[in-house]
Amino acid sequence: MTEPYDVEAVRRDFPILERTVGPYPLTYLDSANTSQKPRRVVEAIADHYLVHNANVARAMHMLGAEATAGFEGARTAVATFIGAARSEEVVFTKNASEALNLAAHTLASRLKPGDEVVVSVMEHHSNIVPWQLACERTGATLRWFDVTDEGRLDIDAAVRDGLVNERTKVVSLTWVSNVLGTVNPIAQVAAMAHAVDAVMVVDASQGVPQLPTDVAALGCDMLAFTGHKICGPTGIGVLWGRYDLLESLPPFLGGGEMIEVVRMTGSTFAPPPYRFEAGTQPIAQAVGLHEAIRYVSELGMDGIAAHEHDLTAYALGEMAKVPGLRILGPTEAVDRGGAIAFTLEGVHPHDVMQLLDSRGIAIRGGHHCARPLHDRLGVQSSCRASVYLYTTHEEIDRLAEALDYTSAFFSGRLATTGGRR
Amino acid sequence: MTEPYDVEAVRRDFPILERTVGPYPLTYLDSANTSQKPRRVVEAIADHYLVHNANVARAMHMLGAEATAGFEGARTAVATFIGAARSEEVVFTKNASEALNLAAHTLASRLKPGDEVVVSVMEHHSNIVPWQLACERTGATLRWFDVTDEGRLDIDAAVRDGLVNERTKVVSLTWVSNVLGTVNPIAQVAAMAHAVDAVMVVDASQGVPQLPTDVAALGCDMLAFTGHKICGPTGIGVLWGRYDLLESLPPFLGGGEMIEVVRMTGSTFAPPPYRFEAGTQPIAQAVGLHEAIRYVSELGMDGIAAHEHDLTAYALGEMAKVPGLRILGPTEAVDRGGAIAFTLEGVHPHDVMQLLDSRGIAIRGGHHCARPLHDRLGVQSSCRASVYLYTTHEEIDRLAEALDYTSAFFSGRLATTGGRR
Amino acid sequence: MSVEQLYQEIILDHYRVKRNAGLREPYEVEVHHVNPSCGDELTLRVAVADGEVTDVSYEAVGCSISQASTSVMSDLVIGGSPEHALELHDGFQTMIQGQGKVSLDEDAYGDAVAFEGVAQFPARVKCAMLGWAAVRDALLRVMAGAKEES
Amino acid sequence: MSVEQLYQEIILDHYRVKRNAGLREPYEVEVHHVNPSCGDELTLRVAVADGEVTDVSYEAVGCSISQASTSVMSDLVIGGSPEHALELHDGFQTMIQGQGKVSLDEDAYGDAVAFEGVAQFPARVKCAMLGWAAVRDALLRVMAGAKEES
Ligand SMILES: Cc1ncc(COP(=O)(O)O)c(C=O)c1O
Ligand SMILES: Cc1ncc(COP(=O)(O)O)c(C=O)c1O
Repeated sequence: MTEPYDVEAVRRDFPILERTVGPYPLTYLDSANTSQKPRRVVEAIADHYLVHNANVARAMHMLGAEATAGFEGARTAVATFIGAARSEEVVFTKNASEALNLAAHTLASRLKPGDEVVVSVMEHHSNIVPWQLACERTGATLRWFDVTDEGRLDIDAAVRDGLVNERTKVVSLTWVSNVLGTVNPIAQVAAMAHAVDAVMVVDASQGVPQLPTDVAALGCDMLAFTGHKICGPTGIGVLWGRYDLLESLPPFLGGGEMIEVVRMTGSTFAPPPYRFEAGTQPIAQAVGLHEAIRYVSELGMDGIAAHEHDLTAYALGEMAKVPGLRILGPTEAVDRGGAIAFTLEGVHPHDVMQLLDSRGIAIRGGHHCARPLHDRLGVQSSCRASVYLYTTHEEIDRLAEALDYTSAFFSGRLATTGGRR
Repeated sequence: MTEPYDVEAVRRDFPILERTVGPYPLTYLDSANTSQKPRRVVEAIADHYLVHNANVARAMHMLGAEATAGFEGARTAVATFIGAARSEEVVFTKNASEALNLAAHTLASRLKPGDEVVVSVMEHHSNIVPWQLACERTGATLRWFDVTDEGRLDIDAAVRDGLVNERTKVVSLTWVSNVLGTVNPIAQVAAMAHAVDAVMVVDASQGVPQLPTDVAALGCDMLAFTGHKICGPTGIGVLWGRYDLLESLPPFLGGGEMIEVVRMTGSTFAPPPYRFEAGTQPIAQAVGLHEAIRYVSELGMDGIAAHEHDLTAYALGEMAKVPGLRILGPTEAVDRGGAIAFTLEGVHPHDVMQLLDSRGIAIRGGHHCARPLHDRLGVQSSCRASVYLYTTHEEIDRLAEALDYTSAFFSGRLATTGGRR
Repeated sequence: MSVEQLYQEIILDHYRVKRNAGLREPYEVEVHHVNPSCGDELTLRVAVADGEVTDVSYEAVGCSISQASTSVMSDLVIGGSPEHALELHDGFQTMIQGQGKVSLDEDAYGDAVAFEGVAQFPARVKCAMLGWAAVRDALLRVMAGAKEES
Repeated sequence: MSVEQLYQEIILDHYRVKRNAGLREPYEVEVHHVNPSCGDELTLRVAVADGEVTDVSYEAVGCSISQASTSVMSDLVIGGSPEHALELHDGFQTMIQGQGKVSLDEDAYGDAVAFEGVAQFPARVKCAMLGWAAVRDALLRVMAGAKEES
């Protein structure tokens, strides 16, 4: 970053941040759940619909050509953004979950009883359930990395137990945990996977929005992320895959333009990426994602990462001061993303959320689609505050203060009406 | 319709229709491919992103509640619009293709060798390939209805051949053909299917946008359609299913909120519709679809159907006058939707499209994702003009005149420069 | 609607000191209910003898609303007939889904009236219903003559 | 770019009267290419003897651009060496994908120069390439020593 990161300027791009909740300003700390959208992304989508809308590929007329240029331009932009070798390696999906299901479903064509698939206990359900379904269908076995008590991937235990071995066909791991914030050593695990000829899949849903991404440096074979967490629209996700790998895989969903020749007696299929894109694609959403990528690229992913790192360190410090607050995951901002899960003694996450919401602070409570991780950590659910490129230090202060208040409210230290609101 | 249908007023809602191509006004006759969007749909999407954006279900804070109300409100609106018994029967997907894949994939859990699945030769690839894949996986057999030379479903032949019989487990049929325009007798075929306890699936991608829809009157068990053909956004589709049927089916894609309890050793799944909705849903797209449904409902589906019928009859008449033009499908506007496929003697559809495009007229050329139907009709590809609620008689006149010109251009009756442009 | 109206003192009291908590013998039916969106879990037992609900006992992990609601429910249900309990369930459900437009009969519902504020918070409706849904399920099983665990 | 510049008279002439059309014997390799987005299909045969392409014959269903391009290609390729044909392919491909920024050497390309207008119509690039891609495929197979059908 050459210029200092100007978060106030950034915030002006997000009209929703001007909202208030009663007398309080909106404090949006739920960006790991979904990010807010800058005005220009919303305008790009509107412009597409009102000026260039048509179906793609199928249409040769002027609007069709414009819409196709918009859609395929987005593909090229995504490829460049994540360091893909060619744009045909970028498959559009509806979200990261579909991308991971696509990976699991097509890679399952290579699985048989005795084979093993390795995930980790810190995965989002979207990187667990598809592999469970694939293993169920094929008779392969699902195994997983454990985490240390600090919430890091337990590589030592994995090595000791021979977790990744000659039976391993796929390793699928999250880059950044959506609960613990942990940044996993993807290149190292990819090397373990490749040493036994396994395919390395990365769930980058929390990684791509927060960190500069280079699929070659990560050393993976497939990578999934989702548009709505990186200032883009809902309804679009991405599966990147090495071209030669994609080329070797069977189709996933059928229909529309994913075919070569359809006969009633059988069909043949188009080359990647089209083979995996059944039906009318999320065209306007691709255009919106393209604009989101332009937006974060102009801010600079390095600057965004530095801003988040700074905020995360500050938040970890301030939250540690709240009585009864326990942070799940690394308590230092080292190899750590901007999601901070925590529990507040004696107060259920629902109640924390509700109290915070009454002061305009939006966080998430529950198991954040990572129930096995909560089981492993011995908590039934947790709260999670998560920052993004528009978050300020002042918002962290408001969070810490409101957590103090919440703790007091439920412990009876405050009258239920009144108190230091 | 009490008021006369005011197409000029309707057109003012669609800014894109004011575009020009060189000296010509845009004449958009490719609505069966995708419809244009009224301004208010685009504004509803923008408003959602800029004012109410959050993830749904998972978030309890103010924005989360607003976004959830928007998303679930859309579900209720869809249910009402198609006459569903309850909103939990409405599953959101990314498009009609995913909806049909969902149906095929989950119903495949009941298929075994010897079982039969019945489609028709007039289906869109999206209602063929998913069933081919399901049959391949399960060993079931795919069979199909033929069409008569006029392009009607050949029910007589089907009855004669015992097409639907005690081995039939699923019948999946398009309501309105996207090529021939044919409106199929769904209730009659559903009765045939139910007589042998088969599940009746309807591809209503071309039906719901054009005709008032009542799933009970259609007598089907599942019905699929897509948002972008009914003035809604890309990136959203719908699968409606009878609740008791949906409840009996296994999940499709895994991850996110489709679960009940996830353990590393196995998971249980949520009730419908959530069981089938993996990952972050097309939230803004649902809000946009809701607004689209409001829009067409305010115009009145009866009025829209009457307008289309009127235009189709007019177009069939005008096009019949073009030398060398052959209409595929019914030549009378009886049980017929607004898609008119045709060939022009001696001129390839690509060339027709290109010539028409140079005069601002957007039609589609190719096999319209219905290659088996083209095989059956003995043509390699065709052109298709399709009307919608904003189409005018004058646009049909322009089409007919441009087709005359095209025919002359390629037969050498015109000098390649000049002529009666 | 402020959060203080949601968290009535009665609710916080029940949350801090839960009535009838802990699993007890004897019982006819035990049920296990889950709220998947937040992971709340409830194991609940009912004992019925001579047309009377003689005990409701439970173990729960959950938020203040769900725990307090279960506590209040247990007080209301114990000592009445199963049919009366089902009626109470239906009335409570109608109120809680009524978006603030339905109120409860204070004589019949006692402390449960404090939950009328919850109806204004759609996201919390499931929390308030968890215990009621479980007791309904358990009683229906008893009435169907089944002695089973699920 | 007007449509009349796309449909040069030369292109329409080749479309109306195709050179070297119809499948002929003898041949070394036959290939079948498809453009899935429009369904255009091309079966093409090449005969090579003593380092010379002695025949290119084909049967095609397709638009004016694809048919004329195949016709022009066959005239250019017959009588030259396979290597020369591959060079012509590469030059033509560079031009047609060049969005109007690349032009062809008129001496080497003859009638094919008329396709420069197609480069302005991205949707038609695949049409113009169909025959060229097929002949390249076929010649590479001949050069790899394979006598096969595909
Ligand atoms: C009859 C029919 N079925 C299915 C589809 C597929 O819809 P989508 O492309 O939105 O998945 C279409 C349109 O493309 C269609 O016309
Ligand atoms: C780590 C991780 N993986 C996968 C997902 C799923 O993304 P989506 O809901 O967009 O499919 C999420 C977010 O919800 C996530 O945080």
